[in-house]
Order: sequence, then C-alpha cells, then structure tokens
Amino acid sequence: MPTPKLTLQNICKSFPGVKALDGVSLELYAGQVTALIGENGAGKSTLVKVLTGIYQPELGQISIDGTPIKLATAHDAFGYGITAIHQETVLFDELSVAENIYLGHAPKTKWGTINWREMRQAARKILDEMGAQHINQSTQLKELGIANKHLVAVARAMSIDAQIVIMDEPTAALSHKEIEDLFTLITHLKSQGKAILFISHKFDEIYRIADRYTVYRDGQMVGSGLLADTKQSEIIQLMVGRAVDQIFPTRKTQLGDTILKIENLNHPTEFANINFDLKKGEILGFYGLVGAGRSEVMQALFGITRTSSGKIILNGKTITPKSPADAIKAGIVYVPEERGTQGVVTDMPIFQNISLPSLRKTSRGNFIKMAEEFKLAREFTSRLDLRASSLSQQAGTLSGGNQQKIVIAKWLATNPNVIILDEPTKGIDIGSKAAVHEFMAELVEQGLSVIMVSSELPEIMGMSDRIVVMNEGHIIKIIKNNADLTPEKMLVIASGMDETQQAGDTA
Amino acid sequence: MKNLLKSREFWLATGIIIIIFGVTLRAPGFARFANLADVFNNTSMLIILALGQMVVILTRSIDLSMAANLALSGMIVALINAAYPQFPIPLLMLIASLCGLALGAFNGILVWKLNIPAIVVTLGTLTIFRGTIFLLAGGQWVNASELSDSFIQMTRHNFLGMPLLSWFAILIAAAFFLFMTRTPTGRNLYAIGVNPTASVYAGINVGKAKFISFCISGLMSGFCGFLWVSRYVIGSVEVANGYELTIIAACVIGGISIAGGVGTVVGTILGALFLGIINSALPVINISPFWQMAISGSSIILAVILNARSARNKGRLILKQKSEGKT
Amino acid sequence: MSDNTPKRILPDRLDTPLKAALFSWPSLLLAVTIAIFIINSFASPYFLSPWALSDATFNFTEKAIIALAMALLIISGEIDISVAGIIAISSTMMGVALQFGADTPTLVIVGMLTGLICGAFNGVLVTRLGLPSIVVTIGTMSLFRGISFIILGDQAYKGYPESFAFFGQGYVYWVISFEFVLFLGLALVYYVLLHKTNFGRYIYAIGNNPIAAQFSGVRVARVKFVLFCLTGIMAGVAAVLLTSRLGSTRPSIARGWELEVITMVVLGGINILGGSGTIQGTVIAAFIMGLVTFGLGLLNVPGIVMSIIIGALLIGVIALPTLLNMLRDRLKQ
Amino acid sequence: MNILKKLAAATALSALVLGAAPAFAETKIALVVKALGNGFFDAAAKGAEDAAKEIGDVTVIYTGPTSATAEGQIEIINALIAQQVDAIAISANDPDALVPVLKKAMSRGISVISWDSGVAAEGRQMHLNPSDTDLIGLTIFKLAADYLPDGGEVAILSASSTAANQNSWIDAGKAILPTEFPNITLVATVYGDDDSVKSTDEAKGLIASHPNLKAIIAPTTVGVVAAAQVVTDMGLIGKINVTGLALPSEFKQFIDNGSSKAVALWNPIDLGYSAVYIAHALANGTEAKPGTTLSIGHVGEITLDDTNSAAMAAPFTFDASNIEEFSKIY
Repeated sequence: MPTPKLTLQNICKSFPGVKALDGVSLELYAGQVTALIGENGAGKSTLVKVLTGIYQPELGQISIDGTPIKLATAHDAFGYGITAIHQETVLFDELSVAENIYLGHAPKTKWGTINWREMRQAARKILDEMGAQHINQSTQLKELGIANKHLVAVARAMSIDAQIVIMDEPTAALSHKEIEDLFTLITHLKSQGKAILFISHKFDEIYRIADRYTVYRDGQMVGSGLLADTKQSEIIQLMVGRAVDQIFPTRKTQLGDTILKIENLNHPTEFANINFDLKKGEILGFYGLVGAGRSEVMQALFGITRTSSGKIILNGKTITPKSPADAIKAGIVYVPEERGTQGVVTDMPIFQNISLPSLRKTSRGNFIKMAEEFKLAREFTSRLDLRASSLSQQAGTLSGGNQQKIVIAKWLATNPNVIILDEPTKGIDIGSKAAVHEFMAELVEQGLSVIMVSSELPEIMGMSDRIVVMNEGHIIKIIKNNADLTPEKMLVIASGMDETQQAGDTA
Repeated sequence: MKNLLKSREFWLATGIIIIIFGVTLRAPGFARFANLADVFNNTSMLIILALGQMVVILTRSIDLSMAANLALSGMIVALINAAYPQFPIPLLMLIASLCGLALGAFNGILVWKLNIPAIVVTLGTLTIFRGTIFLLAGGQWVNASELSDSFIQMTRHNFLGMPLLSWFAILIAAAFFLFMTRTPTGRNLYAIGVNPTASVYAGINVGKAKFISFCISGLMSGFCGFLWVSRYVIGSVEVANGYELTIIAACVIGGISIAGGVGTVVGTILGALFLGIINSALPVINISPFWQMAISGSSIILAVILNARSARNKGRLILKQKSEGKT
Repeated sequence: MSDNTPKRILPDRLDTPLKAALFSWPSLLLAVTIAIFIINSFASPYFLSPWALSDATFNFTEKAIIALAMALLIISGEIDISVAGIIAISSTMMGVALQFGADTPTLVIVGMLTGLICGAFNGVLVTRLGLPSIVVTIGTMSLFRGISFIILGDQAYKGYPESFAFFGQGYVYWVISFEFVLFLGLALVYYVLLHKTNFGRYIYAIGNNPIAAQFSGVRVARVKFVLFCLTGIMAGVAAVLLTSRLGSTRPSIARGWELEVITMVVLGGINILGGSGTIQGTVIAAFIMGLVTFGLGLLNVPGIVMSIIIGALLIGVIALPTLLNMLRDRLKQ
Repeated sequence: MNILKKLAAATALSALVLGAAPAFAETKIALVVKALGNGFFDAAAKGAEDAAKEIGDVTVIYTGPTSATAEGQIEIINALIAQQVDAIAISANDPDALVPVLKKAMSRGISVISWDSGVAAEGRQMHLNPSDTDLIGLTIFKLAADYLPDGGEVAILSASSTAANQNSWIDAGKAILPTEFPNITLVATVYGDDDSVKSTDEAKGLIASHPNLKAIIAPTTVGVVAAAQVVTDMGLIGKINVTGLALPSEFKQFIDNGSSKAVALWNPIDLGYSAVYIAHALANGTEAKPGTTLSIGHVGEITLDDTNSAAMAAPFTFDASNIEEFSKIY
C-alpha cells in the first residue's frame, strides 16, 4: 500500500449552531482519483474550504507526504500545490483567459513586473496540452461559455503544477461531450501522478473515473475504500444512512383537469418552442442538465424573464405576468433555486418573510397588523414543522432545510394554484429533504399542482407524475413516469438522443 | 480593430477630439499646442487624484475624503514652509505625500479591520480632516506672501516646454499604468473588484488590498496637497472644498464602474481631460461659464448610461451556445 | 414523519419588546442627545433659553426634513446625492414663478412640484435604466444646480411676498416655529410609513435583498421610484422653507448640504448598505447634530471645528458594535 | 408652557450658579466677516480690538463661517442672538438672504450694522462703506487706465456674484466708463467667489478668451492675488497689468515683479475700528437716521446719507514707491 500524498486526520470545524466537520479524515494518493461522496450538507464543501485554506479547522492535522502542514491562508494552500476547481466557477469575468490562469503566480520580468508575453505563451501552451485549442488566451473570460470556463479553471490548476487537485462537482454544468473531454483530462492528470479529489453526485461518473471513495454523512466520515470492491448500493446506504427506496413518499395520484397550459413560449436567447401542460394534482418534473433552460422557463412563468412570444393559459385564461407580483396575483408561485439570494430575506425575521407576499391580507388599509402576521406565520410554520426558537428569529440563522420551509410556507400562505419548485432539495439535509418531498405529496393530494425542477434523477423519478426533459433551451420529450422508465433511458434522452453514450451501472 | 471600436477609451478620446475640433472652428487659437498643453497642465491634479480614486473604486469602495486629505496635507506643508522658508522643497513634497499616505492608511485600517463601509468611513474622516486644518492653522490662511518663492516655483519650472506640474502628472500616470497592468498587486486590485469571493480562493487578502488602495488614494491626495498649495499659492480650510465629487465624476466619465473591477488608467485620464477641456473651452467659445455645471452633470449621466449599456448582463445565452456548437 | 410527531407552535418572540427597545440604536442615541443637552446647558448660560432653543432648530430642520425621506431611500439600498441640487433648482423655479406674478400658494406648489419632477427623473434613471444611484445622482446634482446657474447666472430672485415668509420665519405658537412643527409632523408621517405600513415593510425587504423581495412579489422598481419621488418632494419642501427663510434665491443656495443630510441619516443608525435603521434614530441624530452645532456656536467655536466631533461620532458609533464584538471575542480566548 | 417656564427659570439659575453672565455694563459686539482666515478681515479684527480697548467695557467677538456663504453666516447670527450680544457688525456674503435673520436680531433688541459689504436697507440700521462707492468705481478703472495711454480691453475678476459691495463698485465704474475713459472697453466680468482656485481658473479663462486683454481689474483681495499669480505664471508681465483692491502685505511681491503697476485699498484696520465705534454708539441708544453724525475715535466722524449709509476715506493707492512701507502695516 503506497503512502498517501495528502492525509487529513480528525478535522473538526464548527459554525454557530452547526458542527460542519466532526473529526473527519481523508487520504489522497498520487496518481489516483478519490471520490468524496455525501449528501448535501454532509460537509464536503467545508472540507474543500479547509483544504484550500479558506477555513481553519479547530482541531486535526493535515499532512503532505507525511509531513504536517498548516494552511492558514489560501496562499498557503497554493504554495503546497493544492488547487480547487469549483462547481460554480470562481474566476474573474473581466480579466483575460491568460490572466485567470496565472493570477497570483504570473511569470515576472527581471524588474518584478508581470511578463504578459510570457504569460500568454505559457497559457497557450497549457491550453493546447489540455486539448483546448479553441480557447483564445487573450479573450475576456466573460466571453466564454460555462464548459470553457471550467477548462480555464483546470488550466489554472495545471499552471501551478498542483500535486493535489480538488474537483468540486465539475460536471454539474457540462454536456456529455464536455464531460468526456474532462474525463480524458483527468486521466491525463492521473498519469502525471497528481492526487485528485473528485466530488460528484453522479455514481456513473464516480465509477468511471475514480479509484477510491470516501463517504461523509452529517459531518462525519462513515466509510472509505476501493471502488472496485464496493457496490453502489452499499455506498448509497453509507451516504444516506438507510435504504434508498424509502426516500420517496408513496401517494395516490388523482389527476384533475388541465390547470396550466403553455403554448409555444419563446425567448430570444434562452429557450424556444416550449409547450406543455399541467394538471390539477400533478407533480410535473423538469429534468435536464444545469443550463438546459429549465430555470429560465420557470422564471418566465413567474414574470421575471420576458418572453418574446407564446401563451401562458391559467385556468383557461391567458395571462401575461410582467413581474412576480403579477404571477403571484394569478396564483403561480416559485420556490427559487438560489435560496439565500432569491428565496428568503436573510436579515428579516421568520414571520416577516412568511407574510411578505401576503401583506395585503394581513394588513388593514395598508397598515400593518402584526397580530395577523404572527397568526399567519404560526399556522404555516407549524404545518411545515419548522424548527426555530421563535418566529422573530432571523431567517438567515436557520439551516438550509428550515429556510426552504420558510420559502414554501410563504407561498402556501398566498393560497396559490401552481407552485414551482426549482431544485427544492438542493443543499439541504436528509431529514428536511424527506420532509419537503412528503410535503409535496401532501400538497398535490390537496389539489395543488406542482412543477418540480431537479437535476437529481432519483428525485425526479421518485416524485414526478410526468417528466419534461429539456436540453439546450428546448423540450426534448415529455415522458410518463411509470415502471418502464429506467435511469439509463432518462440519461440517454437528456443527453440529446446521443445513443453512443453509455450510462454507468446503477443499482 | 473591432476591439478598438468596442472600447470606451476609444469613444471617449473621439469625443474629446470632436470637442477640440468644434471649439477650434469658433476659436482658432484653441487647438494650438501651447493652449492644449495649458489645458493639460490645468487638469494635471485632477488626473492624479482621479487615478488615486480609480484604484479605490476598482476595489468596490469609494474615497470621499480625498479633497479634505489634500487640503490637510497641503496646509501642513504650507505651515512648515511659512515657518521655515529654508526647509528643502523636495523634503516638503515627501512630507505632504507621507502625510496623505498616513491619512489614507487611517481610512484603510477602518475599512479593513473594522469592516465599516468605505463611504461611511470617508464621510466621517472628510469632516475630521477639514476641522483639523482649522485647528492646525488657528483659522488663518497661508497666503502668497508667506510662502517661499522656491515652493511656489516648484510646479511652475519649465522643463522641455511644459511646467513641472504636467510632468508630475505624466510620470504618475505612467507609474499607474505600469502598476495596474504589470504588477501582481495591481492585477489583484482588479481581481478583488471583479470577484471578491474568487479572489479569496486565489489567495488574495481582500481587506488588505482595500487597505492598499486607500493608501494609494491617500498618497495621491497628499502629493496633490503639495502641488495645490504651490500652484494656487494658498493654504486654507476651503482648499478643494467639494472637489471629491469632481474626482469621482472624472472616474465615472472615464468608464470606471462604481460596482468595481472595470476601468482603465487611460480611461480615467481621458475622463479627467474631458472635464478639463469642457472647463476651458466654454469661456473660449463665449458660452457663459454658468453652463459648465449643467454640462458636466449631463456628461456624467450620459457616461453612466453608455457604460451600463455595454455592461448589461446578457444572461446565459443558452440558444446561442447551441448555434455556436453547431458551427 | 409529520404524522406521528406533534406539530410545534413557535413562540412569537423571545425578548420582550421593552428589553429590545432598551438596547436599540435610538436609545443609545437618545442617551447621547441628553448628555449633549446637559453639557451644553453647563457650557453656556444662554443655552437653556426657549428662544435660543427655538433658533437652534432653524439650523437643522430643513436638512432633517430631507433626511427623513433619505432614510427610507438608504434603507432601500439606494442613495440620492442630488438633494442640494434639487433645492437649488426648486428655489430657482419658485423665483421664476415669482417673476410671472405667482402668489404664495402657487410658489409652494411650484417648489414642491419641481422637487417631485427632479426626484422622478432620478427615479427613472435608476429604476428604468438600472443605473447605480450614487453615480446617477452625482450627475444630476451638477445638472440640477447647473440649470439654476444657467437661469440665474449671477442674478438673484428676491421680493417674495410677505405671506411667503411665514414658512421659514413664522411661528405657530410662542417660540414654536412653523418649520419645527412641520418637521415633527413629517417625522410622524414617516415613522408611520416606515414602521407601520406594508410599504415600509417592502422598503426593508428590498434593502435587505432586492432579488428575494422581487421574487416575493414586491414591486421593487415601483417602490424605489416612489422613494426617489418622496426624496425629491422633501427637497422641494426644504427649498420652500429655505427660500422663505432667506427671502431670496441664489443658485449657490444650500451648497454642500447633501453630505450633511447623509451624515445625519448614517449617524441615525441607518445602514448605508441598506436594510436596517429607524426613523426615530434619524430624528434623534438630527437633534444631535443641531445641538452640537448650536452648543459650540454659542461658545463661538467655528462650525468647521464642530465637524470634527460629528465625523468622529459618525465613525465611532458605527465602529462601536464591531469593536465590542472584537473585545468580546478576545475576552473569550 | 409650564415646562418652558421652568426651563427659563433654570436658565437664570444656571447663569447665577456658573457666574458666567457678563458684567452688567459690558457691551458685546460681534464682528461677523465673510470668511475666517482672510487677511483683510483679520486686519479689520485688529482694528476692532483697538476700538474696544479705547472705549473700554466692550468685548469683541470676531467670528465668521469658513466658507463665504450666506447660510453659514445665518447659523452664526442665530448663535449670536442666543448669546444676547448687544450689536452685530457684519460684512455680508449676500445682501438679501441675510435680511430676515438680521431683522430677527433687531427685533430682539440687537443693534445691527453692516460694513464693507452691505445688506439691504431693511436688514440693518446703517451701513458703513469703506469708501465712497462712486469713488471706488472710478479708482479701480483709473488704476487700469493710467497705464493704458492708448486704451484697450480690460476685464473684471470679481468676488462672488452676490457680493453687494463689489457689484456696486463695478456698476459705478461702468456708469462713468464712457465719459471718463472712452478708449477703454470692458470686455467681460467674471466671478471667482473669493476662492483662490476658482479665481485662478477664471483669470486663465479671461486671458484665453480675450487675446487682446490689456488689464485685469480685481476689486477683491483674493481675486487680485490669483490674477497676478496667473499673469506671472503665464509670462505676461508687461502685457497684462493686474490692478484692483489689494492688501499691501499680501500683494507686495506682485508690485515688485511688475505684474501689477498699482493697486488701491482703504485701511481695513480703520474699517474694523470704525465699525465697532458705530456699533457701540447704536447699542447705547444713538439712533441712526439720515443726517446723524457719528464720532469714530481717531478716524474722525461720519454723517449718514439718505440711505443710512456713510463712507469713510477715499481709497489709497499703493505702487512701487510706497508698497514696502505699507506692507508692514496691513
């Protein structure tokens, strides 16, 4: 057994009210890919921040080649050859590609100034080696698409000759073709003897590219080993702490009349020819890759994005929501993907968050009646089983799951017809996740209609009555969810009918 | 070529040339080199100050205390000069610069260590600096007869056909150009303005970079304090009163985005020159100077509108990506 | 899961409202005000005279009236640097109206209407074109005052009707001036608007998180537009009062007031980044600035020296919570 | 009402306890100037102190805003009213804007005079002109004309556009221009707001826009220095003559270097001295009405005209022959 390149032992890191990492360890080996697996909130991103010197752990030891090191700043991590490629690219839009690659360690002239010519040449060389001939080193980063930005991030990792490369969900926003390119690149990095930490939700990818795995759950390490020796079901068992098939609630589906009909909706740059309908009591799943245009369609329904043509027919009446306020009035509400920035107002108390869209109802003649607000908040927080110390607690001090409950409570209080949930369980813990799913089931049983956007295949397949698959701004197919539908089929459809791609083995 | 046509600097420069051309049609003397050199000389201090402000705005802060800092640093050297006329002038220049640097560092520390918004810090220090001048000088002005001749001549010496003041501006502009494009620190300042989060990941200390930017704006204010006293031959509480907003205006016209991260040294210089030329062109073409304020106000609004148009968020461009993929 | 666990009912609050009020920003400011009041009455024998106190109010009421609207604007995350420019143009328009023989009510309407139009102009630029308000209003600041200069040049408008003088010079009862009563009345209106109405709640929501507010159905652009208009109208009101008090109009009127108004608002505990603050705080801050200025004025200390105190107060009160936190952390370790 | 009465009582009490109340007979005279720090007004303050010493039992409060604005002066006057000064002598930044507050002062029993730069008649009891307005108007143009035998273009760089004294001198000068100096053309009047920078920029503007300019007349001590400095810097000594009203101590170097042939001024020390004398007389019961003659110590006496104004001596001219001597005095 080789000695690990990087070892983490007994790392602890806590935030007010949360123990994000509770004595976890991790080993990375040169020339191998280790997959870090865990649900959202398991502590993966905290670990990445510890490794990159953004967070300092309270306890524990980090060593490289057996020598203990300290990562006090991001610069230190840089110095030890640790680099991270993040899921949301953290790069600089206004700077050139070459500069993004070399910021902080640019080649210098003898005067100590930046040698632009050498920097551009070096960037060119790295990009060429990576097979990214199509990226011009002098263009501004903002001109590039998401996949190309990822390549720039990888180039940055290569440029510092990092021995330890962390990839935090690098494939989340990529197409299958682009993922293939990335895998080729990872293989290339492996052959150079780099130790790679690969964080992903997608088991097919993990089994294709990784050699080892480490599983975290609720801030603790619950298992690790060689992937070749372990079945996927065992890993999932470790990850969620129970058998998978229990996650989704069973419900009786009783579809009513069509409540919402979308006809030929178009947007100049984001989506085209969108047609679908939604029935009373239905959960309609929207599946596709990140950047497929799902959120954009939803935001058009919610009045945020203006469409160029098309019809939105709600209860038989054509509506043209010009703002969220219009949409809410019509009875369409939206639980956004970005909870922290779009969902809750973090510095306002819980009850004010819940009453915000319903203020007209809780006030008299525009004058606030706080007793009514509290009454409304009490009713809906108890329905959703919100965990907080009081209704006056700031929304931002709650966990992701509880914040999500606030957002849902806020919308239920408006008594909507259609509720759109955009990645409703992204970044929340298992318990809240199940509660959200259960609550969705409850809602449709009461006759509400739900549109659920999700990138998680199990969630889509476990919850939806029908599934709309989107790719590159178009609806590819609308599928009825029944026993015949397998994850493999779904993946093939979502990849844009690219039959040559084989999905990995699934449980 | 396409890039050139897209750049703000190109359009701003074109605008300036058109104005010069237009004014020259009515007043032929305007485009003479001597006159243009004079306009440049008049704008020198605004250029230096705007460059200092640019660095601060790039890091998503703002420095309202520059003019007050300038006045205080200027008063200190004016008082020294009045009391000790033999005191070497280069040393005075250094003292003014260091004084400005110290005041800027004070702003920077408050922003960095106490995390107070820059606008609040500098709003506070702006009044503190002004008040301190009054206390220091006991309410008196330092006027022409009290200042030594060598001090007054410092900005006026002619060197290769231009006053030293112009040369200072040129040298400082060149230094800024090198600093912002060629040094790691300069690039870091851009980076933290573009994306503070990403900067932390890239190992840049955001608070410290802001501190540095305030030190730079302070240094420029202090140096201009020296120049101001020498040029206008006066030290008083009222020196450069209200000038802080003119400095910011020059930056904005020059295409510096108040949201940080966007803007260039050349743009800033052009922004300052634009104001300088408007300033000197109006009396020449017999437009009442009373128009000047409204014109510069309109230019600011116009500049912001144009900058905002070019920087508009374009969304994900999902459909376009597809068409790109096919070709 | 929710079937077998009992549903919990959350308490409304943990703290009593009284306890919260006692440790709030306005309470701290109020303590400062009382301290300044006591110091002043010891420092100068003239301070505690009713007429002196009445005169003192004239120094800050006009600025404070603008500060009320500015407070709302800043809570919503925007700012208006052009208020002093609006005063100049409003006053000038009143002067123009006077040349056409306008009577007192018309003058007041012209002043306020000009303010409204200027505010709406700012509002359109910020909300329709999506421009940063700090830069836009630096531009309109010059534009508005510039128009005054174009119209008036080196001239002045004077000869306002006798009845017009009441607004800036009249007394409602004994030493209680009209300006002061108007300020207190407007303060009450703004208090109710910000703290007791849906509109006020929207302002806080927008200031804390404009996107989440918009996603919650708040018409963000409309609210902000209204706030710019309100600020414009208040600047117009201030222009009426100031013009009446000066009895004449010059284009240089109220120069430099914008920073004083903003200082008042920030000192009042309103977060310059938006989202928090109260009208009570702003009102008390206005009194603090008025009292410090007047108290030192009685000792014939020039205004510029007082600004040191105001500046230090401004930084000090903002830094205080951070400093206390740092101290607490150090003590913990 | 009740509370206010208590407050009033407290006032009296605190006054007694602190013993800060002024001695009964003392007359408090406030000398309010356009802006603090200005050499001209500092000299006037010196004269005021001299007068106070001579009269005895007089305290002079020398005060003013830091920037020359009417609003700044109003705040100061409010504070002076509260201090119950006996008289206010003001050199006003704006003839109209100060009227209401000065009226208030008079209604509270404070004597108000204006000096140097006046306020409108209803805002003061009398105005002390440093010199005869027509005479100053004549002098400033004559200073320019004397050195322009062949005539030519001249321009005026004034203080603020709202300064009453400068405006009246310029108007007086313009009125006599066609008859007295027919070959002199006044091409422009610009305003430097008594701000060095603005004055400098305006002077440059004048020179740039009027290539044939022969003289700049600056009837303000701030503007004249700025203009002379500009002429010196641009190497136009001998081509453009700067003249106007200047303080000898501040202006000496420009007479010496030739950028100015001659300037004029009255004695600011005497002006401050006289203002205090008159204010004291009015505060102690003398009524100011047309025809009243007031004694002003060693300066002599003045008689009020129809507008309740009085003028002091004719302006005195400084040139190369005497500037050395006077620059040591003021």
